[in-house]
Amino acid sequence: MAIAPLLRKMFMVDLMKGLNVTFRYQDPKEVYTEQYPLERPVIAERYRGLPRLNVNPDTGETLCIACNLCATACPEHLIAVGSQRNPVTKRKEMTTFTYDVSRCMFCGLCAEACSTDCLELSQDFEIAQYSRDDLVFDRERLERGSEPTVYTR
Amino acid sequence: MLDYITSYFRSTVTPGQANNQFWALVYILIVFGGVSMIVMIMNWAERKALAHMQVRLGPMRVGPHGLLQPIADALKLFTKEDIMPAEADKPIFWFAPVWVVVVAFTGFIVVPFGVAHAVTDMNIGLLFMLGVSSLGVLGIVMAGWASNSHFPLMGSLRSSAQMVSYEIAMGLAVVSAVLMTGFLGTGMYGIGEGTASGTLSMIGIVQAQQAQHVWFVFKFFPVGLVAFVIFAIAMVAETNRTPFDLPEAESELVAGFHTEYSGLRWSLFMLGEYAAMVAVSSIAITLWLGGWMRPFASIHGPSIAIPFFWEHPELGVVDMISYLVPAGVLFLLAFFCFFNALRMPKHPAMRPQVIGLWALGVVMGGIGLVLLAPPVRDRIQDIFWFVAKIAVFLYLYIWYRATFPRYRFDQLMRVGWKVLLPVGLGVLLLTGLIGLSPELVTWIKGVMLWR
Amino acid sequence: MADETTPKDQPTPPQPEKPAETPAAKADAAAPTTEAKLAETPAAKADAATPPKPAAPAAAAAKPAAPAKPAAPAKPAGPTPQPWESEMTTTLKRQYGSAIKETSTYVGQKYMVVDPTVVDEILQLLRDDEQFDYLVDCTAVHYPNREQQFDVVWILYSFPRNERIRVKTMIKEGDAVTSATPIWETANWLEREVFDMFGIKFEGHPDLKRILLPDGWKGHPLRKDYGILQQDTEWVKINLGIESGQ
Amino acid sequence: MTDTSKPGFYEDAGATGTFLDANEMVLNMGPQHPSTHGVLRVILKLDGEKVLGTECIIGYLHRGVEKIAENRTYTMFNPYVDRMDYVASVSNGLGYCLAIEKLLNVEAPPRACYIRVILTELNRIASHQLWLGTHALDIGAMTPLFYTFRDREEILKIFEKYCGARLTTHAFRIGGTQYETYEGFEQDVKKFCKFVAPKMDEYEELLTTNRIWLQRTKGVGLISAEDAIAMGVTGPVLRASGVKWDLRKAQPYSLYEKFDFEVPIGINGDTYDRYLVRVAEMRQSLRIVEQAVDSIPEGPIMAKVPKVIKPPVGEVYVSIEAPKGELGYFVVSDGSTQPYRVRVRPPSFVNLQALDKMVRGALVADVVAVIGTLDIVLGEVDR
Repeated sequence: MAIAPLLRKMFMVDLMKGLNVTFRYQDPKEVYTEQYPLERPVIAERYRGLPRLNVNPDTGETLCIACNLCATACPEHLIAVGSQRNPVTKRKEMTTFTYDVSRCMFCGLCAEACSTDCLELSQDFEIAQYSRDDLVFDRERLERGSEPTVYTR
Repeated sequence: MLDYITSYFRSTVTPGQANNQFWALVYILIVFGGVSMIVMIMNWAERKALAHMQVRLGPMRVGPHGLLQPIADALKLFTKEDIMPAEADKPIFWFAPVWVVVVAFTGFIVVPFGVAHAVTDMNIGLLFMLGVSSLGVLGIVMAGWASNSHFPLMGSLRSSAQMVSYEIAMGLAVVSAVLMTGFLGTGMYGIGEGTASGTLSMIGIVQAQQAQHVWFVFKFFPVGLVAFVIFAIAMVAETNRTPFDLPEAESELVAGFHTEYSGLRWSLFMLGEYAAMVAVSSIAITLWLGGWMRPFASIHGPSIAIPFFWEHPELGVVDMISYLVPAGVLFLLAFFCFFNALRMPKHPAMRPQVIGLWALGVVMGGIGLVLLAPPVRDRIQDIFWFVAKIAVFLYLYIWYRATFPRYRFDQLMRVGWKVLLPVGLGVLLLTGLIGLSPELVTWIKGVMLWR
Repeated sequence: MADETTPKDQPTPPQPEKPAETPAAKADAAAPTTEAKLAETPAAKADAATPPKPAAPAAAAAKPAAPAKPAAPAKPAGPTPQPWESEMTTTLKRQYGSAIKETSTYVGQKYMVVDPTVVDEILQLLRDDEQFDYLVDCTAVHYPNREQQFDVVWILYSFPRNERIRVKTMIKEGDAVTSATPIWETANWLEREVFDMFGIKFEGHPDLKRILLPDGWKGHPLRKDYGILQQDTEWVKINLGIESGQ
Repeated sequence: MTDTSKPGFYEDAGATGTFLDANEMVLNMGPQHPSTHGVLRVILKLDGEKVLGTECIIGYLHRGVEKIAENRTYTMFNPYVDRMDYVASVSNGLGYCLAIEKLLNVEAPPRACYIRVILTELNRIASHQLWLGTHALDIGAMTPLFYTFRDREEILKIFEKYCGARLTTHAFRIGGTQYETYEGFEQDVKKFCKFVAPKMDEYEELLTTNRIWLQRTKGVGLISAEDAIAMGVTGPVLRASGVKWDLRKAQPYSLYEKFDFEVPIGINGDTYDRYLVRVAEMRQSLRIVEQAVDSIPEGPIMAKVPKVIKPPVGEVYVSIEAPKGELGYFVVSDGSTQPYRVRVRPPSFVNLQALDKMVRGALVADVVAVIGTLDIVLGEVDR
């Protein structure tokens, strides 16, 4: 038997190597934890989070043209667009918009289908609610968009 | 009555030896409280150290840096619903955790935190300690059996097999150390004049190391070291800690013998386990690491005298410095508190925590100042060094836990029986041979002359 | 969960009708061309156009001379199954004759349609003599409007040849197929899954029981007559103690 | 549920013929168990600690993905495949897109292929990292888990930046990819490669030579090459048995033939070899990623695919080398907008079948190690 492996085994070099790694990592600089409510995570620009209906920032009118593409594209069929033809402009106008976030899997197909960039998945990821009903978003809630959680003591 | 109480102040032996029941009781309470305190601190330290080794932060919210986490957990466990399985063997199920805790704490009767700082000193102290600490397995087997469930049963069976096999290796290593107490003479290879009989008294063992001017871990180098390593491995196995945590192997047996336990009962198991860790660590410290002695206890340096502060003509400057270490450590802790308080996140929600940390720092500093006072300082020395050594051991436990995978049952047995046991026997034999070498030499000479 | 938030029904047509248009309607258009091409397998073609049978323009690609029937307007012609002749197929055909109903390739993927009576022999032969040592998958497809309702498909791969073929057979409802478990151990669970999902029995399977669904479940979900929202409400009620959510 | 207490549930119930023989114990592991990786339920028949036989009960996570597919259009079904093997969702998506592309007879443009390769290989690293962490945790080493998760996080960040989701990415579309690379994608990927290579050494330092790790993994869960092939086992499990077979080499897809990488293989087919193979695969994946990101071509990212996907009638089987093994999609089209049948050939499902063979005669602790080493994801097993 070769002497070097025997010695290595006797002095537990293999175990020491592991101990060394864990010891080194005690440096507080290595800590990877994000203290979440205190430190906000960086959310990517393309993040697919809470849905939002965009409004025209100048006029406050919705951008939705009630084309129903999002509802058609949705694999879970969780979008329902109610529309009405405006007798004056002869255009379809969105009246109601329901989005059931509880069933949403955030695939982004609806936002891709939207022809006016109205429906969009925003960067808001804090969508926990106390009941399932609260997760069925209506038009008003969707237009309000992201509501960052405020933590109070 | 008062005389009875105060008479002990003049005594230099343990209350048990002084036959002073009152102080024995006080000591018991102090030891119980102290060990519980250590367990709590260990609980916090384990989480923090483990977390940092695993690039995490660990508890951060309950108190500054999670310092109050053990208390919060204890509260949680006390108030949790106490579940007893319907099919459990109820008396035994109830008794098992109590047994584990009682046994774990009983051993501390003979642990010498200082020359006079033990509840009592038995002439068979070591034997008592080993015997009591190995009784803990009984509680585990009871728990596993009484749960009437497969996972606990397997855990407890593993536990009993494991403890029995590691007891033997442990015993051999211990006997080697006990033999060393009999070989007088000083220094690493100081081979004594004559074969004084050794001692099993815990205080006696430390005193032997004091007299021989060597920690037994270095005696007959490397025999003592090997014996110590055997004990160090066996004691990890004995306390069911990683990498020998098979009885509670989380990933295989869910939680092993305490799968069915919850709330207070479960916390008793934890308390027992951690207390047992402290107990076996103190055996190791007593036997090999010089007990309450500070490192390099035989070096005193030139003698020095500072009025009102240092009036020990028999002790030197090195002693003085070492006497300042306890206070220094507390000042260091206080400094860490202040430093971390400054580094805490600047957030209104963190304000109470920052204040708490400052307060803790102040308390630490205050204790440090108290420890500087000569009467306190002189009396706290032994305890401080002993506890410091325990802390090192506990850190090792945490460190192992962070690093090592778990042995498999058969491999564990193999390590116990095929590695530790033969090595232990060899060490025992070597200790005897080296220790008796003068006699052997004379004997051989005699034999040859007689021819 | 109830669907009250999406009152609009999904745009998909009701399930069972869907496959109806495919095989029955289009088979006639495509059959003659294949017939001319593959003299061996006229019978198989005529009654059921299981093998990937493109719409009419595809036939044109297969046989340029044939009068192309304009079908779906402006739709690019899809690929068609091409006959596949090789040493292996000729050996097999010589040995089994008309039991090998078709050997073709479709977009470069080889497959053969065989008679259910000889399928186990052919699988055995493919493994032993032709080195198809790895059963990739065993699955089934349900065609409710066909007389032989089920396609059972074995996908084989050969490590030495780096080649993949599919063996297909068509069986009637209630018919059993011989299990491939003695040939490839991996067939065990795969066949159990086919049994679970389609109710196709495999003769000689060591332990043919449901695998993904609970044992007492009624119905076989991947059959076309098992709707997507349908579930075994009775089972749910007994075992989970809740009213079915659907 | 299976009634396991029925006499004769196990074929070899012992010499006495009664099920409750005094020497045997039936241990129900899971579905709630720390190391069955989800909701796998394994019923072990034990003689002391020795395993006499196992019975896997699966289906607790069955969602009927194949049935859903028949009721969704081709495009709509794409996000669902991410939910099968949720730790390697990019690979799932790639396999599905390739299958439909084959059915449509289109090919993704080179740039899309390169993006696909980069993401898939990153996903392979992420999947293996998750495997390594959990596998080590099963064997008792808790620390590698945190290191691997930390490093996996960097991959997930790249995913998040690229396609907006971390786990169930839905990154690819039929015909290419939906998203153009974001600003700084290449730098991010390169930075990651630089960052993770030394970290892999660290995992190895903790485990590869550690005697306890060696004892726990060497000779455990042995499966020979013949058995592995007969069991249909694929991926690293097959390669660890010494079969040099990787679909990326054997039948290259998505321009894998352009990249230079090796297929690591093991010798013994034990848990340790599987560990080594996977660690080596991570490094090879890094190599591929580095090559791909260096030579990523310009061009379109989407082939010409109609808005409404209506493949011609036909059926195809397309498989890719997912991190767990061969992931195949058998798609039957009837010419409509919805697939007539989508069959997923899940590597985990087939690999799990080998569990019984691998643990017979081993100890309970080995069962955990073998479940870990098979690298199953219950989402994919049950679908």
